[in-house]
Amino acid sequence: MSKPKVAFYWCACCGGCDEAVLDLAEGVLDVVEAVDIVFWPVALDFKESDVEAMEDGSIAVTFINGSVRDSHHREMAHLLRRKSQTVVAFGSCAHMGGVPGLANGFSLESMLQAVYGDTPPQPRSRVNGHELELPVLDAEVSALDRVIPVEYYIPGCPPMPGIIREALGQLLSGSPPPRGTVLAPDKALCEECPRRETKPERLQVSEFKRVPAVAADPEKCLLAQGLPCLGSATRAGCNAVCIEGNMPCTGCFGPTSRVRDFGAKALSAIASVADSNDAQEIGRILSEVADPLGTFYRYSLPASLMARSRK
Amino acid sequence: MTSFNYFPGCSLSGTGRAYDESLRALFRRLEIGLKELEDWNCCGATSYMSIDERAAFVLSGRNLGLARQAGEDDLMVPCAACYLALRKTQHYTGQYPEIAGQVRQSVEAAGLPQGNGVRVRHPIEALYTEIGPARIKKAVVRKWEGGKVACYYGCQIVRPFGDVDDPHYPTRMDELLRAAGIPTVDFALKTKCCGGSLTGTTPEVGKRLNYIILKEALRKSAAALATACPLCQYNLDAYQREMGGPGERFDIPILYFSQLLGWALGAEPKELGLKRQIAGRKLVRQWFQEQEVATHA
Amino acid sequence: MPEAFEPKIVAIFCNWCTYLAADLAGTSRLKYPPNIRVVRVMCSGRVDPQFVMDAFANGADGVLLGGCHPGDCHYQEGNYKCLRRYELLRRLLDQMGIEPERFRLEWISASEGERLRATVDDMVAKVRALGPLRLPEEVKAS
Amino acid sequence: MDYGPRRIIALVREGFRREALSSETIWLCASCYSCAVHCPQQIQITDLMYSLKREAIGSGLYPRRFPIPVLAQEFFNVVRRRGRAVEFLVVLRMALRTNPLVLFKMWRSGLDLFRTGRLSLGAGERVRRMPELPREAS
Amino acid sequence: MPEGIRIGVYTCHCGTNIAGIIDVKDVAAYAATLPNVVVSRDYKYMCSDPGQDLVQQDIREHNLNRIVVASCSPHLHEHTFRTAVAAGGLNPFWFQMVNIREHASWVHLDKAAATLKARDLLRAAVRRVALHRELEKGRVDIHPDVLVVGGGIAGIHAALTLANAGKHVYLVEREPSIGGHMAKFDKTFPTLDCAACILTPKMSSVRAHKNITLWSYSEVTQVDGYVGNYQVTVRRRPRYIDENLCSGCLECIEACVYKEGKFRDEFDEGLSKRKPIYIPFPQAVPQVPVVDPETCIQFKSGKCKQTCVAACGERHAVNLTMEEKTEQIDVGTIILSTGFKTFDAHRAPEYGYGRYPNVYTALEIERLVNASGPTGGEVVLRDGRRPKSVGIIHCVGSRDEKTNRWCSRVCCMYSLKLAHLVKEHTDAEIFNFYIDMRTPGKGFEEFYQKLREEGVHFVRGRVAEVTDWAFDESEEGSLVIRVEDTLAGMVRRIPVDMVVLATGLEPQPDAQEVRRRFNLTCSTEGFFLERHPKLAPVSTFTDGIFLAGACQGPKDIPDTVAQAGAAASEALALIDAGYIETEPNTAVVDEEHCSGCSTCVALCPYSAIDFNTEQRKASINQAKCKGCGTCVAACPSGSIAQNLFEDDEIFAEIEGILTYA
Repeated sequence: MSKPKVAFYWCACCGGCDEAVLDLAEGVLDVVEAVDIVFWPVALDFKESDVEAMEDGSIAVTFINGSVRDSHHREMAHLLRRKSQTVVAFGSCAHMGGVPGLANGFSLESMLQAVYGDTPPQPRSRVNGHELELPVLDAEVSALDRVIPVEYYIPGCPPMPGIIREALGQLLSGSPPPRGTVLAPDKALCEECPRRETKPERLQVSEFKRVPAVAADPEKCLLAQGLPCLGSATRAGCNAVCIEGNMPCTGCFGPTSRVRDFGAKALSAIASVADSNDAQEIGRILSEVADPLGTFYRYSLPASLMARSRK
Repeated sequence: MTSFNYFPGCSLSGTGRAYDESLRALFRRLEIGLKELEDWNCCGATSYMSIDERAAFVLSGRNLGLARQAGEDDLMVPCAACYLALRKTQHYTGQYPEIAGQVRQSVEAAGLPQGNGVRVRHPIEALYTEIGPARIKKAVVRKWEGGKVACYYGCQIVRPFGDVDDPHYPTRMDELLRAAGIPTVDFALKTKCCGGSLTGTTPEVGKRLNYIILKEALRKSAAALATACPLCQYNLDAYQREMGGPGERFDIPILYFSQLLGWALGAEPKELGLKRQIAGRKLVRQWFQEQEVATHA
Repeated sequence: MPEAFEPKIVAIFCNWCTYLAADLAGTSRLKYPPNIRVVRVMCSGRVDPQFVMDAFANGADGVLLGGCHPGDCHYQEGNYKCLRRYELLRRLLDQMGIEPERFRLEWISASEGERLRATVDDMVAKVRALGPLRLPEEVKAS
Repeated sequence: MDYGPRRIIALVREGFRREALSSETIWLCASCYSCAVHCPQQIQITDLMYSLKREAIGSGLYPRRFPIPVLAQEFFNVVRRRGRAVEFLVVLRMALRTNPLVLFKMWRSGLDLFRTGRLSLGAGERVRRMPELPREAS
Repeated sequence: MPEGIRIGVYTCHCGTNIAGIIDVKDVAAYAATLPNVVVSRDYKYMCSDPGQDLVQQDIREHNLNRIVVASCSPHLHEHTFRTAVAAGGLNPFWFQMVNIREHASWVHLDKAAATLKARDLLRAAVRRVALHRELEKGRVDIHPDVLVVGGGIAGIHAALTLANAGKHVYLVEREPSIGGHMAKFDKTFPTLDCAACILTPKMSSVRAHKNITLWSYSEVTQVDGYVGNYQVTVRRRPRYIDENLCSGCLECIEACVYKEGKFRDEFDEGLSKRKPIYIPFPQAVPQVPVVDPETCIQFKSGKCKQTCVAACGERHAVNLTMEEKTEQIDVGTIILSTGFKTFDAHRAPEYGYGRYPNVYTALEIERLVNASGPTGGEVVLRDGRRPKSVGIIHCVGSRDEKTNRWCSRVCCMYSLKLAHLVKEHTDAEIFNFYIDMRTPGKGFEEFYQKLREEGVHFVRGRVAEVTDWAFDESEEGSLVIRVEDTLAGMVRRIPVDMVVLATGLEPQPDAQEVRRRFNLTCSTEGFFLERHPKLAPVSTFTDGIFLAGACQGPKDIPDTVAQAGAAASEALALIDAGYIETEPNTAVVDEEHCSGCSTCVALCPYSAIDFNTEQRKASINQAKCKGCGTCVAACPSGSIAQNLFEDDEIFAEIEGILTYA
């Protein structure tokens, strides 16, 4: 019998997610062994036309990484949706909008202005005799499931090899998990944090610090040290790699299934531990939590309840 | 506080001249400057309110604007009617946006800043809070040998819009004078109305009111009255001769508190406009004649 | 924007102070604009920032949180916890381009029906002046 | 006083406009504000009297030869023209409009004032930038 | 959204209270169109029996499993309808109430807008109720002991009622003796029976009662716990005389080095002097003197002969080194009867109190007419003269926007009483000056009638001022009362020898701290707020704490005693039931998903959250949890839920409000 067909695609992304697949190292071979990769722009030489030529629904699973930023991303998303039985949002950008999603904190105009000044890119132009057409930028960045229906999510920026292997296993197994599942443990990171034992039972912070400003104690709970670590609000599954690197969790795995808006919930958690009942003092303590939007919605603004700022 | 904006008002260049002169002298002694507002206008007194409310507020609006323009946060206003008019304007502009609008308009039209924030102050309140009886006591250089004084606050400075003192039973003028070594008598009518302009319009009513005040002061064995309002002083002073029943003749000095304080603090009698007294001239001459000014180390 | 824009304001009131103040305003027959809809929670400490986001995302033009005065919380300190979250949340909302007038936390005790009326009057007026909070249609939470 | 202030307020409440406006009481109010600081309901009685005075003049219901409203009007006129009040002028004009004889009654105090230099005849007593003041009665 | 939801919606007219502004027909019709709604009706009075039957019928006939009632505030009738729903065979919490009266019809004038608002609120409730789960009320046992705070007539009566019912009562009084204001009175209106004769027996039975622990000269400093289980801390100030050893012979007072009283006697309102060691009044309970360290030589200089100690001799009851004690007690219910304070007459300067020696407050006169008072019942001026004329000014510090807006309710009557007593003692001519004469009580109006027959003058008018300004000889040396006689229509000057100010009643100066200590609310004027002015007049918003007497608002003695009885029986009802049902709105940890981040632990004001350091899981002690939901809002992984206030329920409500349907 023929091996299940699998496709990989990237929208607005940094390439890290494709790297992550390669990070499977020799594991990749198992994948190649198990499946038949029919489309993977970063690695194999197929063209869009090849995909269009395929029969609808002929691809078993398509992994799309990156957020949806322009008209071409949309076209490809719809195209691949048509051709695939299962679509998996791969990595934080596809899952929640990701870092590119921070663009939703600004208006498109202001960003084009900032980047191109008075010479914004022309959708159509002629370059030595050739008619060039550029994709049109969307008004804002979208998570994949706001554009096409998505069966599963593999979180992470980028997803860890372990997570990917686990996910592939589940998907190709006879009994796939229910639609809409995020393929990672449904608990918060503290669960698997190497420093969990050092976390005080009564957690209250009277001084928040910024990461570059301090040399964090490599043994103790980072939040207890006043670094706004979002591990308590973030889905587990990454084996706390950032914590291992003595860096606070920034939430790339997104919320658990019981939380609707990652940023709002993480904000609530951090604000709640500010150790004061005095308005001024509270203000002072929390003033050290810089750029709330960037801090709490680093990966999830487009997937948040409000999805974008009004600016 | 080294200098105030100063709004004398119309009366102080007429019947109330002595008030103006003695205040300036007093504040010179205290080394506090009084900067008279340039081109100030009438406060509208009570009459304007009776004719045209808007115009009345606008008049005060301009004076407040002038004060704001002249710098300084505080505006010294000795005349009771002016003090009340300005305070009242601030009060109502604060409460009623409509009035505020009218005032703002005309003040803008005049190219002046808005004066809502200006702190309108009466000399008694200012002396009491900025200098205080204790410092007055220290500054005394003349010993008072005249008689006891009944402090007559009059009505408008202690009433709803001001913050001079308690509206029913003020004591600050008494405290200031006593600190200056001038004995005062407790006097239940200290805030009873002198009738204001009634002396001119309906003399029988006006004089009656003043008569009652004088009589009670005498009953409390006061030898003189101290006032803080040009109109009170004028009524009690100029009409004194015409008051009282048959065989009843008064001749009591009606002084401004500023004349008494100024004198005790060493101002020259001639600076204090004492020659402008109508009633009790003999006593005034006797009390205020030249006296060695103690120089304190 | 329609000729007469009527803002919709979601109010989340604590059961013991501000909700009762609203009851008192009622029993005292005080009048205030009908633009406000009250959601009752036991304590302002129950207010999850997600609720605020949800309200704005679903078309609220303003969100008013009401709790007991500092020191008066029926649950001792819940209102302080609310204050902590409010402090950070208002900064976040500011970054999201939501004017401060649209998101308020007020301490209103059970006896302050009049204060409640005044607060609603004031907030409705200010939000009406700001106009509708139009979040881009396509991203309105579905 | 034909009616006490409380009765004036009653008249207004009950809508007896004419009685209220033509009464002398409202004019006898010298605005000492004593009532205002006593009233347990904090009613600004003085300002109420002011509004009645304006109403009375506006509707011509005020007692004609009663000097007080006349004084008010003359004061108003003088200030409107000069920007400042000149006591002497105001009193003079009032007297002429009501009962010139009172001027004779006044000669004595007039003389006193003159002797003590308290009688200003208004030389130079005027505002320079008149346009900044309210012109017409509104 | 759970399956098989069948909702019944009921919109109440509340007569015209709601229907007058809100188009209830429209609202009901609209509700019928909402998802899962099977029945939607409007009815005149949903809270009435037929209204409740309607719900129960529908539950049976249309087998409904969720109920929404749109009527008044849940604070008024949520309980009523839950009970009805339960009687209909459903879980009482499959119910949601919509407040369209207090929050809509009563506060809005625009009918269309109010109706639209009602629609929105109803839609929200329908969405919400669909998610309601089956819940059970909790139970808390009630500790049978009771704490009564304040030993005035209210506290005394409440304490005795409870004690006679066999409950143990702790009666805590701040002053050295119980008795409160009533102990200062001579007679009581309108019956004129002597206050002492009716009060002192009650006081001594308090002392004698085996079920009452009386702690005078003591204050409650801390209250922890909740209904049924309050832990109370009481601070007992040292009175320097051991209550257990003292025989009440009072010889120590005799023996004091001060032969005469020298210091302001608080009980006599400063009209007499007491020694540093004293007993407030002869019938004081406990019958034990107290030493005032402020004035006692031993405390000031340490150089006193301590004759008091000597006088006590072998008993050694006098102990000048006694220290402050704190007691810890457990009680199930608390009655607050902390009373009132009288208005400070200095705040009405126009009446010259403190300036004119012959201006008195009513309470001072109470002492003067009192046979056991400073003058032995002689009503005399400070200079010893007997007044020939007395003016009594009503409403001093009452019905006045500048001081207190409320009517103090007792002043008219006690002024009449004092008028009678002073006349009786002095035969002086008496003038009462009143704004309105308020005599709404049994025998009150008759008493007023009697006084008029006795020839007391009643002048209707609020006094402008009291002055010593004498207009002529006739007024020399007397106080002149200036007032507009509004009935005769003239301004009067009435010279009198003595002026009595009928000062009003105010909340205790420390009412705010007490309120916080007991977790209560105050009404605008600062008196403690009852749970409902009509239906729960002695209850508070804190279960198990009740109010008695003037701490809840000005009251006369009969009303105070009645309220004290009511408070006592409310407490008894709880105690005899043995337990109280509690709202099931507690928070619960989904332990499987708890990541042990411990964010919640420190947030709980009741330390109801246990943290298992081995499994690193939080769990919530259901008995301790009060259901505020603070931990729920904080839980970063959404692993804590609050019953009745689950995230999804609140989201549903918010979205329901905002969805334009």
